[in-house]
Amino acid sequence: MNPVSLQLFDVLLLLSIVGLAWASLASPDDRRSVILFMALGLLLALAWGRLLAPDVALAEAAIGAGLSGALLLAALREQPRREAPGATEAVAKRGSSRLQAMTQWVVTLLCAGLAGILGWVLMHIFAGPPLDRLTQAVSANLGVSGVSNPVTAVLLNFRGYDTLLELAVLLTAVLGILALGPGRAGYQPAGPIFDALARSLAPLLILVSAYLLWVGAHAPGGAFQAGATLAAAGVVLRLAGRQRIGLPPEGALRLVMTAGVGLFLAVGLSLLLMGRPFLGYPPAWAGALILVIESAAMLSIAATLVLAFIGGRLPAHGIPAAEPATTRREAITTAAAPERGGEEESGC
Amino acid sequence: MIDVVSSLLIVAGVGFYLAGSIGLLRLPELYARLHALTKADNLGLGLLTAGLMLQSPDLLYALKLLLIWLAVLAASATSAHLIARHARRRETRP
Amino acid sequence: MLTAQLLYALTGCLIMALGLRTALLHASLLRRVVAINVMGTGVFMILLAIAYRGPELAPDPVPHALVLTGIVVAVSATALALALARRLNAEHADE
Amino acid sequence: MSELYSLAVLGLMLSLFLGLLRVLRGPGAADRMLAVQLIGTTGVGMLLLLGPLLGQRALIDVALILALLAAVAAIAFTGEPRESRDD
Repeated sequence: MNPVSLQLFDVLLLLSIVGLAWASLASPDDRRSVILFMALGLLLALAWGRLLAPDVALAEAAIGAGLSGALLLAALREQPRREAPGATEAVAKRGSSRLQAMTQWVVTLLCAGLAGILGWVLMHIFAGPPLDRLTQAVSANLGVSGVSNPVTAVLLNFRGYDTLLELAVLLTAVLGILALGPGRAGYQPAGPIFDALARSLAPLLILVSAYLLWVGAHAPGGAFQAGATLAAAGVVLRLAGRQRIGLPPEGALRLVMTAGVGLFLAVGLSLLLMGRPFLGYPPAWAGALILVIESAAMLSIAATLVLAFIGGRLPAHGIPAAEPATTRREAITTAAAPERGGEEESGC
Repeated sequence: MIDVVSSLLIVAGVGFYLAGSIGLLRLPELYARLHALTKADNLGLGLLTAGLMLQSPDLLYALKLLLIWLAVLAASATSAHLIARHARRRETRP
Repeated sequence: MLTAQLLYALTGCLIMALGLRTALLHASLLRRVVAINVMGTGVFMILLAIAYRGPELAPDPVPHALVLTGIVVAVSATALALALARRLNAEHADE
Repeated sequence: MSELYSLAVLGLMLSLFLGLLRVLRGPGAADRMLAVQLIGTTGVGMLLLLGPLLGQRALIDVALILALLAAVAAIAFTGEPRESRDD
């Protein structure tokens, strides 16, 4: 692509991104804000592709276009309705007193100052010689990492600690969600047209996620992208009105949720016992170990994201999660006893 | 020769995209816009993928292009149907 | 200095500041969650701009790995925040 | 071919801009969703062209995921919760 048209492309893309972000934040009602945010996610996948980050673009496509939009819309669906078109809360707040108007100005100025300082620092960094010692370190050691995709090498080998902790963060988040009570009520069973679509989409998405997991060793892809794609399959099935979307019963589900962290830790500790550093794979086994850990991590990530979309524990026997908070409190007191969920509809 | 054909297909595809989005912008009401949009989705992307398929380096790449087109076709039909039904329901029970 | 790198990095700063401002000022919980996501987007853009080294050179994989996990963590944090907001609304509906 | 691809990308960018105007203008949520649908399809087209332009083969996989999930937004938008089955 010649430099002029590339630059024109950059400017137009960034203008649309900033415009959408602004419109989404400033829009008078929450529903519009969410729709604009979904459009923003689509443009971001383009921007990441443009910045030569296809690994990131894959994850953004699966999450930005599928999961997070569906998640926000589901949250919107059950918000307490304040039917007052035009009367935004921000405006109401602003009108209440002079102090709040001043707070607004101060916060705006501080945010602008932060952006200014950050931009100034970045400009200085970019003006200097490129700092690529890390890049050189990665490419020098890529040969012993067991994979040839540098991003996968960083995630699963060179900075395995980070990824292990990230999986632990995901697990913590989902445990928090589960502790808050039963999930959202599901969706009505889909009509024939959407049902037919869901029936072909779900297997295709599962296939694509397996492909991404496999290809991640030498090309863009890997556990995170594959997990997000697999979770998208679950979201599609859930939207089509399947209640349990083929998730295993409670006990097995917990096993799947913790598989990523568990296997990662097990590998690290057994390496430690064998006299190697924690997560310091022997180069000969590195490729195989990474694939095993990634497979487990993919399943955990997918289960985590699907449960995050459902927003809580699965309903037992297809009883729609009743809304009154009393049932929710009961549910929390009984949460300690693992219950078997009704296998209302499994698979597709 | 192949280059000429694929260039023509790509240009035509972009033309349909533009026609679709101009329609989406200019047409007066939702159902007419829905009609304009399906043109962009189906024909624009169809011609574009056909043009790119002639240039594809291997079979897997060409198959992915075909799959992309089919997926968008199915998605656009489904979502047009769902959005139209949704809008109609809103109209009948305000 | 690469123009594209600077362009994306400065846009990232702008988006981050816009998101932060709304996250601090807006009354609606859902909007705050959206705003924090927008803010994260700005940070991701800055990181990927730092990694970018022109169309010919391969970009730095370390920020890519950071952003990749960041996206997944952000969506689960969003889900947790929404679940908390839902619980909060349910408690208020009680009274 | 590369010149043509660049022009095609810019053409699609124009189409995307027009779609954005509809997203911002509305007036109804259904209109906006329709425009989001168009932006998604345009994004798929742009990724397919950017792949060869930037020498990034993997962008076709990104386009594939976007295409497979193209309907999810509209579905989540129109989906009715279970309780309101009989209203």
